[in-house]
Amino acid sequence: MNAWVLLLGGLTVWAIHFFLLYSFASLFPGQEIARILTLAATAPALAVDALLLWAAAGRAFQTDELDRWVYDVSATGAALSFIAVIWQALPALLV
Amino acid sequence: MPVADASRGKRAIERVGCASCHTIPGIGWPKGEAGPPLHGMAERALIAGRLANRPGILARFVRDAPALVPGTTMPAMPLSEEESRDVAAFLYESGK
Amino acid sequence: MLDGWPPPILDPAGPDAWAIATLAWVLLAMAALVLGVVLAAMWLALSGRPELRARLGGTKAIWIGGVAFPVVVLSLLLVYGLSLTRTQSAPLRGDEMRARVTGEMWWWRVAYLDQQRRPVLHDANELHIPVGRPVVLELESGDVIHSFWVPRLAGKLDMIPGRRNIIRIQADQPGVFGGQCAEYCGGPHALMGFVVVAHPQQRFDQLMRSRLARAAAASATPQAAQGARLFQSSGCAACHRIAGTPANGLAGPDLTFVGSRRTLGAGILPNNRGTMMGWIANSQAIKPENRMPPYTLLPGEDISALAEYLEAQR
Amino acid sequence: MNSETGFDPELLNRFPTSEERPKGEVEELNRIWAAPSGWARLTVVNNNYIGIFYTGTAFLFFLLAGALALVMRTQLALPLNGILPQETYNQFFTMHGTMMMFLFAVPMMEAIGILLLPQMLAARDLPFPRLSAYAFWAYFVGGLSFFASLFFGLAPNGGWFMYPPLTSITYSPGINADFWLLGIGFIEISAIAGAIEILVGVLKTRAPGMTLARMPIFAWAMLVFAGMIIIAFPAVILGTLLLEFERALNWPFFDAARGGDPLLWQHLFWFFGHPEVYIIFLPAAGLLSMMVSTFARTELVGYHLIVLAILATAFISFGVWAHHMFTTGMPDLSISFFSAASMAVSVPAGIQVFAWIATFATGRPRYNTPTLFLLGALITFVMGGLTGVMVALVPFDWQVHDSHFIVAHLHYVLIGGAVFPMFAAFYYWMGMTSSRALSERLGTWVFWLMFAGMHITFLPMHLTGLMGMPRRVYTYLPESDWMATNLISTIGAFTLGAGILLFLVDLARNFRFTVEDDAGNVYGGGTLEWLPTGLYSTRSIPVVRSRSPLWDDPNICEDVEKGRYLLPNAPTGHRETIITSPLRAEPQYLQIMPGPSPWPLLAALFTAGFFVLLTIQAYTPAVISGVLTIPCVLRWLWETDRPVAVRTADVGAGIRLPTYVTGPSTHGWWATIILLIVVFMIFLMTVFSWFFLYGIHPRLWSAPDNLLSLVPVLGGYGAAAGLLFLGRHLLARTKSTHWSPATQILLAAIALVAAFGIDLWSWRESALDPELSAQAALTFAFLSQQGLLVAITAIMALYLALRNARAMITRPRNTTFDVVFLFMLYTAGQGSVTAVLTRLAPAGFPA
Repeated sequence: MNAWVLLLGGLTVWAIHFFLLYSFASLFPGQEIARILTLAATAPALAVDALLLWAAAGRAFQTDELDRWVYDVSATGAALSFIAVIWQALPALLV
Repeated sequence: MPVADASRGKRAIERVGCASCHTIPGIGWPKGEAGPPLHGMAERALIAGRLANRPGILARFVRDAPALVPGTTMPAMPLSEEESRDVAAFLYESGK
Repeated sequence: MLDGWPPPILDPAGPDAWAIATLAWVLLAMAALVLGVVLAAMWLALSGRPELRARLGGTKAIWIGGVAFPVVVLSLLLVYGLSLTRTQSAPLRGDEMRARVTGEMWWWRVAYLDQQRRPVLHDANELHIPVGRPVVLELESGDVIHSFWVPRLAGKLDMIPGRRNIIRIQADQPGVFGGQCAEYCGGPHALMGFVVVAHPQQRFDQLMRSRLARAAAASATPQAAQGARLFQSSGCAACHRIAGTPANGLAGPDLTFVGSRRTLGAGILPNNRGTMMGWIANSQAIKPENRMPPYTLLPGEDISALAEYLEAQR
Repeated sequence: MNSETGFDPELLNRFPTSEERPKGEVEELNRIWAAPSGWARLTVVNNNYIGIFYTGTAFLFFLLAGALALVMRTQLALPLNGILPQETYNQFFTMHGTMMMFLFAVPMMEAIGILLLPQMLAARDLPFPRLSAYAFWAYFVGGLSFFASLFFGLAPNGGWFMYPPLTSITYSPGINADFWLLGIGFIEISAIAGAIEILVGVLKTRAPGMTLARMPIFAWAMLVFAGMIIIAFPAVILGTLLLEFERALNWPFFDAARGGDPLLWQHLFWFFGHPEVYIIFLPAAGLLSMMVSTFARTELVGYHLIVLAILATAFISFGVWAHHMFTTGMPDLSISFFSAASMAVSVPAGIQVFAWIATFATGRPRYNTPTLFLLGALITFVMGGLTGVMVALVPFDWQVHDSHFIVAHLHYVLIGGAVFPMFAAFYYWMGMTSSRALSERLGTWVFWLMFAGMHITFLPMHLTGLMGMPRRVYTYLPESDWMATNLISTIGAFTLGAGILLFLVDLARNFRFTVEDDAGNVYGGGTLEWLPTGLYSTRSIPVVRSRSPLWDDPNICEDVEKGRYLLPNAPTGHRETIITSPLRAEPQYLQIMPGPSPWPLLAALFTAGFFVLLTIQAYTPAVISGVLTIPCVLRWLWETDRPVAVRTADVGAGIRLPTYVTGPSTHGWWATIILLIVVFMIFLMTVFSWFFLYGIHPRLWSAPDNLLSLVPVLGGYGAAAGLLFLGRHLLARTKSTHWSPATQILLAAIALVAAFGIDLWSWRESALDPELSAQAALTFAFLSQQGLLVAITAIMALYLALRNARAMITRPRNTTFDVVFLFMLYTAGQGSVTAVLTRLAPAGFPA
């Protein structure tokens, strides 16, 4: 996979998820549908993060210094994104 | 009788808002322009142009001006006797 | 003890402010705890015993201290904060007292609303509310953005042109609660104060009844007839309204109850004969840039008569 | 090892070489890189000069804005104090915030980047030295005239975030607000110019072997910093543009009565404004990481975590803008998303803090002035971050928003997160630009005064806020109980001021500017900026094999100085540096760099003149000044993009690199793409504004009546695109005729002008009046952007034709041609989207 995609993948998932959520809440202010869409968008975002994490963890045995490093960053990014996406979805359950 | 206290006088002036009409040294805001500024109170010979400038008279004047100078535009102010002495003390001190 | 302790935000007088004060204490405790942890870690890293330093010196320490620890603390706080957000914006019950407060440069227009949300009483810079009952305020703006904030009763909410924001306040004890515009609105923004007065329900009802009666009746202050004439002839009436008189201006604060207000100039001066006269004569010297022109040419007797007349409007 | 470009990495193992270099190479380098002297010194473009000018100017603005703060603190020391009248105070706090953010913090970080980056990356200079010079001079002249508005009572007074409608012509009729809008306008231009420079510099001019995993953290921070500027600044550029349109032309973007909305400004402003805080913090954190490693005398622990933290901060910071708007009455669900994101953004900060702690725990820390400052920064920043977490919780923010609690919070973050790191950096890197290091003894005093002053000022201010004191008030009443804490804060502010004064004394005693015989590596850093340097930077460009080459290879300084690495000479006889690939830094080609020139300086003067004259409403001189900018820019560009006689050059050890390359690997191509991203972001923000305002007042929108004009408009833009491709094709094909490719470009430009002309005409004929509705106003805002793009493409086409006529367009491909091609193609695309969106979007929604 392209190094930039790996480096920025997890965070990009977070960004897309966030802007989707913001659009839902803006398009349907105060309506139940915004909550449902929020949760609907969260599931695939978490799935992609998990996928990235799995892909990155599976290739931790790279011999090339840069490649190994890119996978390290990628895995950390996906993990962080995973937590942030969950936080992002909490308002749909709690507010 | 307790001694007049200039710092209590300052608080009284701020509380009743004397400065909304007078520019008073030591009071930063407001600087009212409806009445005369109160600089140099200690050196003045007269209060309101006709009363002798003495602490007791100034104290009575700030409390109830119309009683001393009928027809003055300065109204009676909601000050206690003690406060009016404090106010006079502050005016003498700050206006040196 | 320091003057002003406890600070208003930590000295709540209503349920919403209470909830936030509790949150504030929790947050302060959290901040102290985390700061303590970081300082301890720093101290250990710089001059701790070698085996402790060795433990702190790897990526594992970063994962524990920099990721796991904040994630746990922040998750707890987030759940708390979000739940509180929901309770604070619980739907209205419908039987709340209603009023509309409109931010103006640099004062507050107040209208008491009936159950159909029609204005029934007009006032300015002061709001009377009953104790123990939620009050719903419709916040609007007449010009620029202002923000309504009475710290002991609730958080703040902006007043934005073209929008109507709804805030709920409630006082659980009688008292006078100060507030101030919290969004910079130019010129004398610093001098745009507000007062909420909470009365026991019975006294509040009494007050409203007498005010409604007063608003319906013609002005009855013969001793100040000179002032009443001046109020018309000097141009005051072009901007100010006094119910029951021909004065019907809407640009400035409604003066029907000005004599009973606690403050003048939007919460900045005590209301007495002297400050009233000073304000009329030259409010620009007191609150620069405010919209009321100075009346320096008016003779002292006239100002005195006007002040007497306005004092009687209660 | 994998290769990115096909370059065989094994070749780099030939370095360091062992044979003696021929004599006279250093003299030759000195001659080529010499800076002009006397008055001509003003035309200098070398980064070591521009960097220090830039840093000095930014520091000057820090001092000026700080002086304003001291006067304000004096006013607030006592209730009802009369030091500053209300109006002056309002101007002071507006200027303090604006200058600290726009004239100090961002330019300072850019300045430090321009000063340090080429040395850290072992490049001879940044890829566009003349652009750096232009960015600096525009900032210098513009910033000073902006500050001067204070002396005429014309300084803006609407607060640094300038919320309309307070700043609309109705409530701010003077030109004070225009000073802000136009003043900020060219500072934005300057910031973007700098960001392009830094982005391309970090990605393309690293020393061979310096892969992404070996880059100094500061370079990472600056890369992300520049990327964030590219994404964030367009929002405020559009905001200022719309507000100026509203003020000057009465187009109602923010006027609720005519379909606008004051909150649109807040969204645009804070979409820039919050990332701005991290734009300031990240470079400072990068500096801290570099210094922490040096002072612990060990490699940074968790390098990859720090890099990820920097990237994560950049991403998440774009999801927190509305936490400045918790009290505007936005829907609860929306603000809660921002609350959650505000929580998330503190995790990367935690990672960095603990990475520094772990590094200290691993190494053998030393104590000296920079260490003191960085420990002080750490403590202060953590405290600011904690109050940041507090205000990220919506209900708590409802109480403390816009109170002095926020003033305290933001100063903790900015002083801890930027000012203390900056002072640490001053002490640490002073040896690079001064022949004497700063005094350790004075430095300790400077630190303790500043640290104590900072906390005495701002710690009690939290309490002042909890007591209910709003921010931006010029005075307060005695019965408010705010006196005690305010008095303490004022005492603290003067203590902080005393610390900075003492620093100035230290500077006066010890700072002696030099580019050659500097004090050097006083604190023993391990990165490349501590290689021995001359006017030309390093004698030869080393091959990088680790993150701290100076620690890992004790001979590297000598080898570099003896010319045993790449480019020990100037094979083409021009200024040059090695362009490398973005991931693995494999050498790609030799960039020929432009030297000193008066044209960037003149262009900057005319640009600044344009904005300043516009502000004081001297329209004719403003237009003249603006038009004069164009030939200056073209003249400065004229000398660039010229192939040299030598087609390939030996850069050492028999490795030959081309001296002229075209296409997507070139620095020019990258810069164009980045510029187009900026333009696109401005466009995207306009699209956001379009849907935002439509969502607020759908009833006020109407379907336009000029649908049919879509056909010729799209036709024109389509034709332009076709002609562009034809031109490129012809350039590669035809051998002799000078005119045919350039003719296609000129025709394409004509097609663009025609398409835009028809679009504009159809709107002017339509019933929409931009003074009456926000829909029409936004339509014309779209058209204004398109008009500007089309005008630029017309100038570009003429410039290309001129170069073609002089036979300066190389075949089969040419960089200038590529740049014009990309820009025009983009213009045709944006024009088409504009035409469709403005006509169809409102009709597509139910009214």
